Amino acid sequence: MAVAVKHTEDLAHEATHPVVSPLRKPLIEGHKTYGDVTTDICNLLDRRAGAGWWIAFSVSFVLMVAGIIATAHTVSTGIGTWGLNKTVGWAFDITNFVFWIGIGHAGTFISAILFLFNQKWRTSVNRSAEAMTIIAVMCAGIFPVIHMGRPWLFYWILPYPNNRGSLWVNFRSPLVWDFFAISTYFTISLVFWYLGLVPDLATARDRTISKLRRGFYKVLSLGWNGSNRTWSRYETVYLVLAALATPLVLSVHSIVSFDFATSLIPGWHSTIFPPYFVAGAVFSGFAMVMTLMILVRKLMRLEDYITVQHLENMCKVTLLTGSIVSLAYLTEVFIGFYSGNPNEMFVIVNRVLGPYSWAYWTMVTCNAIVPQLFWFKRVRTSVPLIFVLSILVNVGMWFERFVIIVTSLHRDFLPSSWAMYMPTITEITIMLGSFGLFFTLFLLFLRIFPVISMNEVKGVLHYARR
Amino acid sequence: MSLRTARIVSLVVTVVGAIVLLQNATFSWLGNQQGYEPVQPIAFSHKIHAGDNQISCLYCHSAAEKSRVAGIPAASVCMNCHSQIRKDSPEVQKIAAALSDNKPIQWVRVHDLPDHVAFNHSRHVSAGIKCQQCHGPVETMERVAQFDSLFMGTCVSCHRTHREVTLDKTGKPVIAKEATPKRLMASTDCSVCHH
Amino acid sequence: MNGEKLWKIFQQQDADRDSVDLVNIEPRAAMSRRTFIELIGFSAAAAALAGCRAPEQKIIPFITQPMAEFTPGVGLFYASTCGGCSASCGALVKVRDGRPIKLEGNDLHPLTGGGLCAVAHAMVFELYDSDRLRQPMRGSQAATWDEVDAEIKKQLDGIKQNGGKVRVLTSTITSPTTLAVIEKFLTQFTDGKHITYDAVSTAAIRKAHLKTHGREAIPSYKFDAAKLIVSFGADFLGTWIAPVEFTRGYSQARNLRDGRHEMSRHIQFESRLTLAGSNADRRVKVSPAEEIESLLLLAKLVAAKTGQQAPAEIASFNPTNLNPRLQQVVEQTANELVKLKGASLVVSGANDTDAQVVVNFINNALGNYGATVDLNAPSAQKQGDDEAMAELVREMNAGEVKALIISGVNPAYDHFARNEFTSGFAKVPLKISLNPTRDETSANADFICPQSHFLESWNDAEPRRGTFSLSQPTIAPLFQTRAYQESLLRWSGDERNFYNVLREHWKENIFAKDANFDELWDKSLESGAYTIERTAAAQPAFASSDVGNAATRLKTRAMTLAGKLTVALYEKILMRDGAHANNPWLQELPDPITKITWDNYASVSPALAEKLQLEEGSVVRVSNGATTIELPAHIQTGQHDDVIAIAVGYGRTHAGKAGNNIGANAYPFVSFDNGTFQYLANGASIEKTGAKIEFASTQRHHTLDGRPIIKEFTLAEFISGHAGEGERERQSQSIWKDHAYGEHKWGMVVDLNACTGCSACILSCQAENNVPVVGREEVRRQREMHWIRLDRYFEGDGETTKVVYQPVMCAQCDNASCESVCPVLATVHSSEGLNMQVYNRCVGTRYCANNCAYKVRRFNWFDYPHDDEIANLALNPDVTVRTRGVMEKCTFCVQRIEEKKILARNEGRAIRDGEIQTACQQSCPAQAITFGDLVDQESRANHLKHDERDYILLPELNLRPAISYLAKVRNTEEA
Amino acid sequence: MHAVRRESINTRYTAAFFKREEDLLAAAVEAREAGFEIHDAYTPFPVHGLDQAVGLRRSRLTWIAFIAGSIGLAFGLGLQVYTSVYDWPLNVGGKPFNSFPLFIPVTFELMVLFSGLIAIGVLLIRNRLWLFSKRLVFDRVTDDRFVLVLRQSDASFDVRRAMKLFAKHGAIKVIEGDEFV
Repeated sequence: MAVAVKHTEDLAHEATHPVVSPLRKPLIEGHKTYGDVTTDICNLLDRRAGAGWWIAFSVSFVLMVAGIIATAHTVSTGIGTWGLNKTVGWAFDITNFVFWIGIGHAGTFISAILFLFNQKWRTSVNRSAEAMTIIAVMCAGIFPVIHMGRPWLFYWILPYPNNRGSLWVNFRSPLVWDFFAISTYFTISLVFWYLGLVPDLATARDRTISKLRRGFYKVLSLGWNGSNRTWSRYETVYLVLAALATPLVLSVHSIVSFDFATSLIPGWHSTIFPPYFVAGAVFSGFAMVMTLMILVRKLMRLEDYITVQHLENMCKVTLLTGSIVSLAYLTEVFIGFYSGNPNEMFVIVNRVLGPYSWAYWTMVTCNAIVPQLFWFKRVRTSVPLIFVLSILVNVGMWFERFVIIVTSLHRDFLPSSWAMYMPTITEITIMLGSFGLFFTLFLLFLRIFPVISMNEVKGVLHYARR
Repeated sequence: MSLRTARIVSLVVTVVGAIVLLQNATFSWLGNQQGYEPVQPIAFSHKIHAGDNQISCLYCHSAAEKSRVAGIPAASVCMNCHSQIRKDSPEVQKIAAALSDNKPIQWVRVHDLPDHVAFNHSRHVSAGIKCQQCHGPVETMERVAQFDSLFMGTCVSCHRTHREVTLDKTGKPVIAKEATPKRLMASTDCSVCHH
Repeated sequence: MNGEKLWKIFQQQDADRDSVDLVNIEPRAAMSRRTFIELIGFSAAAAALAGCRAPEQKIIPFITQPMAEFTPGVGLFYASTCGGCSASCGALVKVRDGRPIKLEGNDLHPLTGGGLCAVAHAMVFELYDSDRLRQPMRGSQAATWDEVDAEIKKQLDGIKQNGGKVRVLTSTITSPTTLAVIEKFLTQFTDGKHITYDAVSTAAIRKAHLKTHGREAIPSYKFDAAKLIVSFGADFLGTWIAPVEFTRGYSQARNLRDGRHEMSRHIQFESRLTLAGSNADRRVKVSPAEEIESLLLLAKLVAAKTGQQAPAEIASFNPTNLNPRLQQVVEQTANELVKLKGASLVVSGANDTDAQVVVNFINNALGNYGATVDLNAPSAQKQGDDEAMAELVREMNAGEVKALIISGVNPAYDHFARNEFTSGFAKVPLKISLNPTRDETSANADFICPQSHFLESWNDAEPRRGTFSLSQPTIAPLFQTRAYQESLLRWSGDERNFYNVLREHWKENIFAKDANFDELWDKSLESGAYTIERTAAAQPAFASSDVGNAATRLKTRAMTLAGKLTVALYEKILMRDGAHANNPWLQELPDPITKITWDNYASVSPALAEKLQLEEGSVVRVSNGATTIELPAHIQTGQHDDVIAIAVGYGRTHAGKAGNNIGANAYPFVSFDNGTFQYLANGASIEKTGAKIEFASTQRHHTLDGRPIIKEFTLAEFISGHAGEGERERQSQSIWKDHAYGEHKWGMVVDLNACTGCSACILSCQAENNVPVVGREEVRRQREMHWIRLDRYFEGDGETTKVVYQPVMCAQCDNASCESVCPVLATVHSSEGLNMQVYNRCVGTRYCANNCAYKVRRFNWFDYPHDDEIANLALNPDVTVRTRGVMEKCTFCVQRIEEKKILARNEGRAIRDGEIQTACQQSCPAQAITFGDLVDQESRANHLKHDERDYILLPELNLRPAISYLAKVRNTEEA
Repeated sequence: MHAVRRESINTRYTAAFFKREEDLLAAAVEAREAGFEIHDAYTPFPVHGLDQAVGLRRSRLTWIAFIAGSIGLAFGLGLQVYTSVYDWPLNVGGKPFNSFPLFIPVTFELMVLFSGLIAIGVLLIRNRLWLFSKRLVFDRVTDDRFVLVLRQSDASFDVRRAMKLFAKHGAIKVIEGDEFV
């Protein structure tokens, strides 16, 4: 077949790889060769950033700085700068925490679970999805620390020998579980991501023209030389990590859900929380991945690599998880009444009709109704639509956490201490700041690291071609 | 094994060892006043009074039996003896002066527990704990220095062992082998000291 | 700190270098073992630390050993008398290291027993109020005592020569010695007079008894002896005459503990919801007009049924404003009263002589005099003479008064015609104020001779004839102040100090001549009280001559009131007449009925609110023509539509930094009519201004919504044993072995039937546990810090509003949900069943508070100010002052538990039951709270835990709280 | 490269460059059959079947990960039981000192952490991958070239045969040298 070819010496190569599969479309479009892949991805690193990137970056950077200032204010003045009160002890802080942890899950899901299920399409998105995970977990990790009354003593939740004879920590507390779960999750995701990065860093090292970058990549690529011995051990470990990350990602959000499920507050004390939260996490995570990927393929002109087919697949996952979440909502309501427990019933009624019903209905609309549009292929394949819907889903998922936390707390057992919660500017700024941090770091990632896992893409380059 | 491996192993061993050995030091140096030995306005020697002259601690620190604090004797208490003995000593003169022009002596506090710790002297004294267990061999000190770190660990370890405590000749506390009767059982409830 | 002498040795060794300091921060033991790894690890940090070493602390011992019983660090209790109001309750003052830190009830006091009210607890804070004057003032210049004494004496001598009126204006004084001193002072002058003025007066009772019994006195009311109490708007549990004493008697007569199965019955006719009314078995909502007519109708019916011949005006009375239902209610009440002749009690809160005359008539007809009403032991707790006050204002304006000495009164603020007063005051050539602060009146005085706080001075009191109590100084005056009696003595040329005068007065007039004075004196000082046994005398005869006219006037009064909007002024339980407005503890104490702090407001009924489209907090303009004030509206269920209730005591302008400009001053609504101050202003109008504020209220939801939080029975149900029915879930299943408790297991029982909602426990707790005041804004944000919450729920429709109170503090659950979620073990369970909160370990995740079913945990949102050095003297040294970012909560007063445990152990004995009393329990006037050791089978608490009314809150959660409640019982059926 | 260090200095290597992984695979298979000693192969991405082709044993890292995980599990459980049952037992919310079910989450997390980190650590150590490693990298081998390296184990090594074999499988370039450092 006649194609525009770059290296003449690749002609033969092309000829021997005609498109033969009648069923499957190639994952990567544009008849790329190995060399093209390298060139496309590595050039992104050397090319100067476009206007789009700079705008996005400065906006997020400003937000981040604002967040830092608001946080400093909180730490120096006291949690009183937030809108919390004697009845509602958690609100924006833990909402943001759970939200960001949830976002993180998609990355691990794509890199680990889809890997185990041998989903080849993951290769174009897993690198940035994992980066997103790590950054999201960073954002999440901030909140449990700064929500403390005395954040400078946060290290007290570590079990270390001390001169208090030794006074340890309460391993029965879900907050301690959180600490272990999240630090483990962060560490494993980080090394997993980095491990996947090493061969590509080597490629970048051998390609880049800037001295500075070469030095940087040289150090980080750990002297990778593509030896087959290394490759074979590398793949083993990669598999092991994937196998570890899979239960890990499930455990992390289950444990986060234990913060609520193990308590006695009606609306929190619920056994469906772990699966409910995990589904929700993957749901919101994929929505965020789609948002980012659409941005990335525009910003970085990677339409050939991150194809509409990729997006469509993710839409399907979103649709599935979204439906699971909706089922959870229904179950919650059903159990609320089926339990016969007056307090449970009250919480449900209060959520649906109470002073915070606006939040509840935002949540239902964005999480239960909106994703149902993904049943239609036209929606699944229209990039602008996906972009809007994916953002809506994240709005909804943020409100889900808000509803769970605030509506359960503000009216619990004794009517005498019922109260209302309204956020202060400080809290809102801190939340925006966490988004600022997230995008700042992600945009930096786009500039510094190969956005797409070249070695993996090369591995599937001939998919549906041979 | 190769030299490199040896290095790695040794380093690990050193670090772990250091942490284990110096656990106390590693986690306790902040705000530790152990060994604090301030100069006092009057060069009062516990060695002379409690050591050489065998004056009981409780003669001057009489509150220790009845109160949470041990109390610092009023200048008048000093004069009970010093109105006769060594009237001419310059240090005693200072006390006399304090009495005459009614200016209290401002001692520098040596043992100072944080405000969130409620230590009760009377309970420990009447339980038969020797002053020296926490304050060290004061009767040998020319100028009083903080003997123990007085960290929570110190209290807890003793409260845990529920044992009679005696002092050897060097004034070091010795915990008896066998448990003592109930009257000496100590509680490790937080609220015993923190309220 | 100045390191020089401290680190000399090392400086000699080598000049500078932070490592020098490092050496000393390191523990000795570690130094020897220090390895090079550690060194590089720490020297950097140590350098940073060199700055923040613990600062040098000084210890300053006494010069000479003080009196024998004094031991540093040990609390001592001195019997004394509360000076918070004129009720003069017996009190114990806890003194720690020479400073009074708390008032407690004196259980040896014959009238108040161990009880104290909220105001009394706040008095300690007042002692350390830095807004008190620090020395005498000449106008607005500081002066010395000698100067002011000299000048004042000079001017007084002038008056002595030239003659002229000298007036001493004081609030009610129950101290016989002081009265003698004032007497002595006034005898120097040709025309000297002592005028007693109460901002909130009950003069009508005295005048009425002068008319009906020929004695101008307030009788003593025996609420403990009464089987049936009928009150016409008298808030005898909250503010009326002697609330603590009455509450004690009331709750004794209604005590159902220990197998008692009978309780007194209480019927309240009232137009606004009072504390007494909220506790009534039957509460009849009436308009002011209806109140008067019901009283008259009651008089008529009682007279008829008792065969007592009544004046025609009463016998022929036919109500015009009473609907049939109300008439029937009055009828039933009359029947009940007659059934309980001689064991019933009728009181009225109206300061209207006519009403009181009719009340006397009824009580007389029922033969209650001598039984529940006693004129032979009259109360001296309210002596205000409204007429005399009016006369004084006239005299002053006429320029007749040459010298005016005021003490404990503030007419420039609380007199209804304050402009008249101030204009007259300005005309007085010699104006001396003995008030402790530069308040509204003192501000215009020529001399302010600040009196010492009652905790700084000697005094005595005779709240009821024959019952004496002493108060003794518990600290030397903090400032250059002087007991006002002493000032008067000086100006009478008497150089004795008041202490000697006091002793002599007691020697001469109080103790029996032959008695051994010193022995008696010491005994009285120790117990705080001394009573003279009286031989029972007949009550003075009743003269019905005035009843007729009174009835006639009442009828017309009812006519004028009928159907009109009326402003009903009242005292709040916490703010009372406003004298203590500068006390933040009182300002932040939620009103038991409305739960609003830091404000007064115009209470309106829901119907009226609807008519005017008012919401909670929308600002209204209330006016009766003469007076107009703007206040936020509070919608109060159970209040009559014809009434706008406004609390006096707010709107101070010279109270101090805490009390200025809070709320609006409602005193101008008072009027002087028929010889007494009238606290009902009729013909009022109310309109919406459009503005709206948010109240700083501590409870935002007021109904139970059918939740089984409060258990309530009728007396009949209780007697027939229904109370015992239902759950005993506390022995519920557990999937694991419970922890065994050792020597002790502390527990508490709260009797909801005894609790009247007086809120004394809240302030007692606040004083004991250094609970911070957070201010109006923070309370608005629902961040009040009180460790005890007094939950108040309304039941029933607007017609028959029922109110229940429930004190909620940490229940010290065995299966505490807060403990298992704390990551750092800052809250764990003690071997004695306490749920311990370790402030210094807390990192402030607030998870425990979220997971607390009772929501009793309080978080330190900020560093609450402790920068007022004087105010800090009120802090209890046995309780840690919490820092920002940590959680706190009720500890069952663990510091008291430890204190007594140590005492018992040192004495080698077991702790006696009742030896440990929590702060809230100690001074509860109703003795609703019982604390004790549940391991001890004989303990009172254990005993009550097996009471049939005993139940726990939220049993379904299996938290196993150590606090349980005794169900409320209402004596609903007619006796 | 330690392989190099262990060999005597005069060992020589022959490296053939291919453009397509199939060629590399075929060449590798045939080279082994022909009795050549395959030193190693270098590829831009893991080529399936190459392990068998060059005759590589299956990695034992899975076992290491398993053992590491077990250690983590033991450590986690041990830490919690020791601190909350033996060292300082505290009554927390009336729960037993040994609240085993509540210890599971932390135990699990530590298991995963140990397993993962140790597995990676071993991988890096075994492959001598470290920050400042200076190792030769064949031209374009991280891009789109596939390299097969034979070791000239003894004198019997026949360069001409090797070249022929490479050419047959479309090698585009062959280089030769001593330890390529």
